[in-house]
Amino acid sequence: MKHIRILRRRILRFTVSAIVICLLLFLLQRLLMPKYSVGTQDGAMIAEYYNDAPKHNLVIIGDSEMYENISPLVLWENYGINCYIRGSAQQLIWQSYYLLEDTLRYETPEAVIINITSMQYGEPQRESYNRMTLEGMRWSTSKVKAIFASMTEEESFWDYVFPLLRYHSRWNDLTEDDFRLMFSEEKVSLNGYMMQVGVKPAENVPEGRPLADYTFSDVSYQYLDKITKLCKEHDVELILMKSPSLYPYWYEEWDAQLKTYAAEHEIRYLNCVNNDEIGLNFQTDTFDGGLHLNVAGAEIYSNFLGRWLQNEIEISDLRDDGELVQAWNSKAADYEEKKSEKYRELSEQ
Amino acid sequence: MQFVSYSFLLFLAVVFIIYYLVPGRFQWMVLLVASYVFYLFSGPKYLIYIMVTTFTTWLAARQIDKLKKQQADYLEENKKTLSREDKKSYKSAIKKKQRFMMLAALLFNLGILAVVKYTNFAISNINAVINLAGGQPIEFVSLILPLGISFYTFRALSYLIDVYRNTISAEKNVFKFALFVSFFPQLIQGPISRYSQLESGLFTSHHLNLKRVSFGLQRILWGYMKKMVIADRIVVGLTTMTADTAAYRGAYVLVEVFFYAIQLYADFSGGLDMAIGAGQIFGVTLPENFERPFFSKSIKEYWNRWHMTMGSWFTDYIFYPISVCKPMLNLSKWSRTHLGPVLGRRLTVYLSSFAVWLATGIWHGASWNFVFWGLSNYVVIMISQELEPLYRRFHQKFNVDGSLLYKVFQIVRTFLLMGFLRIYDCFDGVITTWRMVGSLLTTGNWNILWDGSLMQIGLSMTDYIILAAGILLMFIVSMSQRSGSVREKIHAKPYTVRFVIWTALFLAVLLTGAYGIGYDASNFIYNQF
Amino acid sequence: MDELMEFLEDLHPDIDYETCDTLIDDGILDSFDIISIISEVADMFDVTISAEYIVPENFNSAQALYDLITYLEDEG
Amino acid sequence: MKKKLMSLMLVVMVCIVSLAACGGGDDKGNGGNDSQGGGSAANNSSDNASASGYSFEYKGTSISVNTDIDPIVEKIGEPSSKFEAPSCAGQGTDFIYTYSGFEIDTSPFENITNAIAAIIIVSDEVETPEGITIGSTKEDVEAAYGTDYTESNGMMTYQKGDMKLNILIKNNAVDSIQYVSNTLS
Repeated sequence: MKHIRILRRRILRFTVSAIVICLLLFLLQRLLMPKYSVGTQDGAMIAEYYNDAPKHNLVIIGDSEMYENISPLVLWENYGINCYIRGSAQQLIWQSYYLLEDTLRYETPEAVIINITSMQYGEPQRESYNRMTLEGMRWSTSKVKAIFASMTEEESFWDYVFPLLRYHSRWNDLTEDDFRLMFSEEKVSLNGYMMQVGVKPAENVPEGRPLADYTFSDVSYQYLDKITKLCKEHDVELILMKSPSLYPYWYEEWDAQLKTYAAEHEIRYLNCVNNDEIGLNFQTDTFDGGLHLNVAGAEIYSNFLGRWLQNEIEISDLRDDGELVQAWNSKAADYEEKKSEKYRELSEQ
Repeated sequence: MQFVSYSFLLFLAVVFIIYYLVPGRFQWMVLLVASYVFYLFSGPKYLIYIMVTTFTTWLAARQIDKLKKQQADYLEENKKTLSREDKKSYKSAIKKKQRFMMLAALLFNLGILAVVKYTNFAISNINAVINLAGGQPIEFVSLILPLGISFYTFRALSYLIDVYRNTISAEKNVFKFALFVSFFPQLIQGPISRYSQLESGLFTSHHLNLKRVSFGLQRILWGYMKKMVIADRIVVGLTTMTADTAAYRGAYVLVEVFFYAIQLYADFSGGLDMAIGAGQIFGVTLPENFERPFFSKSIKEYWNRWHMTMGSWFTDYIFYPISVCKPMLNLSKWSRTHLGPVLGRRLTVYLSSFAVWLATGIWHGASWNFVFWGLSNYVVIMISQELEPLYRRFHQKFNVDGSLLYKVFQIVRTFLLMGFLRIYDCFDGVITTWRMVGSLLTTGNWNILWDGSLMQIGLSMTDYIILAAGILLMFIVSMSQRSGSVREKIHAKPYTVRFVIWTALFLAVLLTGAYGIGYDASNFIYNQF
Repeated sequence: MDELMEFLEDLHPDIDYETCDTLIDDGILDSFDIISIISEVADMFDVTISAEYIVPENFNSAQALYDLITYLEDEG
Repeated sequence: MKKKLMSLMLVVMVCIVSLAACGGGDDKGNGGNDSQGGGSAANNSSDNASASGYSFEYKGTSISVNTDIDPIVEKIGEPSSKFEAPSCAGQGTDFIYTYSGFEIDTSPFENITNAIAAIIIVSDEVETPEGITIGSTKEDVEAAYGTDYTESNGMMTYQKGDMKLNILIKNNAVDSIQYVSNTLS
């Protein structure tokens, strides 16, 4: 009898200890993980996707050429397209693929736009970018596969499973925000769009230097094939797109490869580089000298894109869905508020 | 596989579970397989070396043992008929055969070690001579240096010699012997255990003993703390300084002495803590390798407390055999009659010690730096040996013996002396080292110690605070250790107190450890020996 | 035995060799002392103590050392 | 018997050692003169400086990849234009400095804010210290830099130190000359 009591006591003690340690570790992890919404916002959007109702008829996947250049509000207000941008800094083509896989677990949109700027990268670029893309994803086989495909040599899978191991030394840089946002981050984007309002005219944009080999790497093609196949399987209209930007240089040789690829696979490829139809003015419509668009440029480009989608793939107009209308009304208000706030900040500088 | 890696922790967990699930008589096999898997992770190419060393020493020891048995049988059978002389000559014939077996295996394995470790050192020296003569230099050869080769070779050889000396009997099962040579906690950086120390631990069955296992884990955690919090942090500053000998001279050299002493101790003894802790988890008691070496009052004492398993190896297998071999004894006799009792008594000791320190130097690395370092130790020890009577007289006259202040003085003196000797490791050559130590006197930049220059070497204020806290903790633990096991003392405390102590240490390592991206997961210093 | 004792006393005058049986374990004799003893013994008794006999048990007390010497005299 | 055993052992040893010799090469730092074995993690600085790559020269100033551009600008003057390309998400900024005849690309690298990642010669206003410029023939290039290069799609690549010299040949004439860092691009 006494024996059992001691045993029970020990088990209880052990359980309580284990719980206390796990709790401590959990709290520390929440505290030490970087808070993207107040820091590098480019890492916040991937996670925000899961908070938006999965009723999008267009999902855009890609890097900053997507999430800084396209305004979903314009697509909604003028064309009735309910769109979400799953964007992250320097997103690689295999990350785009796994994000597509991930998205299809929640919804099946009419069309998917993939930014193919990343076709030029055949290997992981930088750990910090991997973090921004992968950390926001919910756990699934897609995330696991994305991690293994993306890791640089110095990285470890366990650092993704337990981010505490990665950020253990951040206690030195903690701010008030880290405590405030421990359990819930602030919303930073509008359906994945990150608004920029500054203006920096494009000047002296350099030409690309000649390369030895313009062929995209096998890995890039492999994942492009996978994207194409997945879209066919789910009966999703796939559009490969190159955003209108002046730099980094988009080589004709690259363009030609994608034209060939699109023709062979009967998918659409929309190259917006130097497309006069759009009506962009790189003296006023860019905030960083021709790399990305500011909000004025994004709205112009989004109008072009909306028209194109209507004409080319006859994307449906969802403005008769009451719930969506309501949701977008409040988003529109946020958008305008943010816009005026940002312009005010800009004029104050 | 590094001890500081996720894969090692995972590996340890898996081996642990299997080890305590299988029946006792299979446990050693689990360890053998685990050890080879562990070594395989370090590089498949290495395996052949350790297998060859294992097999050759095992075989030679078996032969020696058989001869031993043959002799015993023969003497027993012919007990009545043999004269004393007959017995003697029979014995010496057997001994001769045994010696041949022993020497063959010994030279063979030392030969492998010498070739893989010292070929390029030899070539570079030959080239230096060739250069003088204006000839064509020899190209360096590209050899692989199997991980931990010095450690496992020494372990295997101690077994061989012990069998030859008849202090242990040979292991019949080659696989069991293979486990002794390759037991993974001690595979890459020691301790250099003896067969007699490990035999019972390795080959008997062990039940899961919670106290022992948690003590083992605690020891590992303590090792991680030394290695990750202290050594891997301080090494950043050390590397910055030693990489640029032009910019960091003078007073910086003194800082380097301190940094390197701390880093070396924390790194090496931390690694040994992990090894011994891992052994303990499996019920295998590995010999201790350190006994608070920085509390030593003389260099000689220091060497009895630092890297103890290596020291005792050199004493048992080099110092004694050389000292008591026939020619040495003859020399000793001759010198005592011809050179007088003072020098006479010392000559043999000096010669054998010279051999030991030369070997110690070379063992540490294939470069002149290490040779000089080893011999510097030799010189210092011999000088202090000679000064001993002087000291004694001084002590008696001023009655300082036993006073705390004097003890502290001795400890600081030993620490500084050892620190300066060790600094050979940090620079690219013997001359550079001397120049750097010399700059301490000529540069006169003492203001760098307080004007904030030390914040520019890759360590921030936070780093210094953590280092200070870590070193203080190490010091407190060492002090407490003098009166018995610290883990036992903590174990005697109530559960909540224990829980708080160990959780705090765990979190401290987790949060302040220098690991992961941004820190170079640096190797243990002693890996490549 | 007396000769041996005399030599040992000479080595460490402050030790009582009659009673002490922890000469090695307590670190009273170090490796240098042991070498001195062995070379002295070689002279006195014409006995070579080879390396295999240098274990703590044989050097922990004067008696043990003497026993070792007698054993080796018999064997050798 | 003894001799046989000895020679057998010798043979085995030679085999093992030769095995070691083949195995070498790809084991970083394990071969040879590993004074590092000794010790110190502190001792790994020496071999970096080994082979330095090709340098470009302008107004008597030598310009090499992997070095800081600021002191060079002080010597050769401000560029005719400077293009700023911030990396995504505040991960540092790349710059392109344009001078007449050539341009210099920079990236942040360790503690250098603007380390030279590439030097690109675009016109025959300038030539390399070895005398090659836009319009030189492939033979000129081989005469100046030797034949130890790899070629792919008309791009001749000379590897040297931590950089490569890329020379693009079109219609048997040099079309572009690029000094490119291996670590920084």
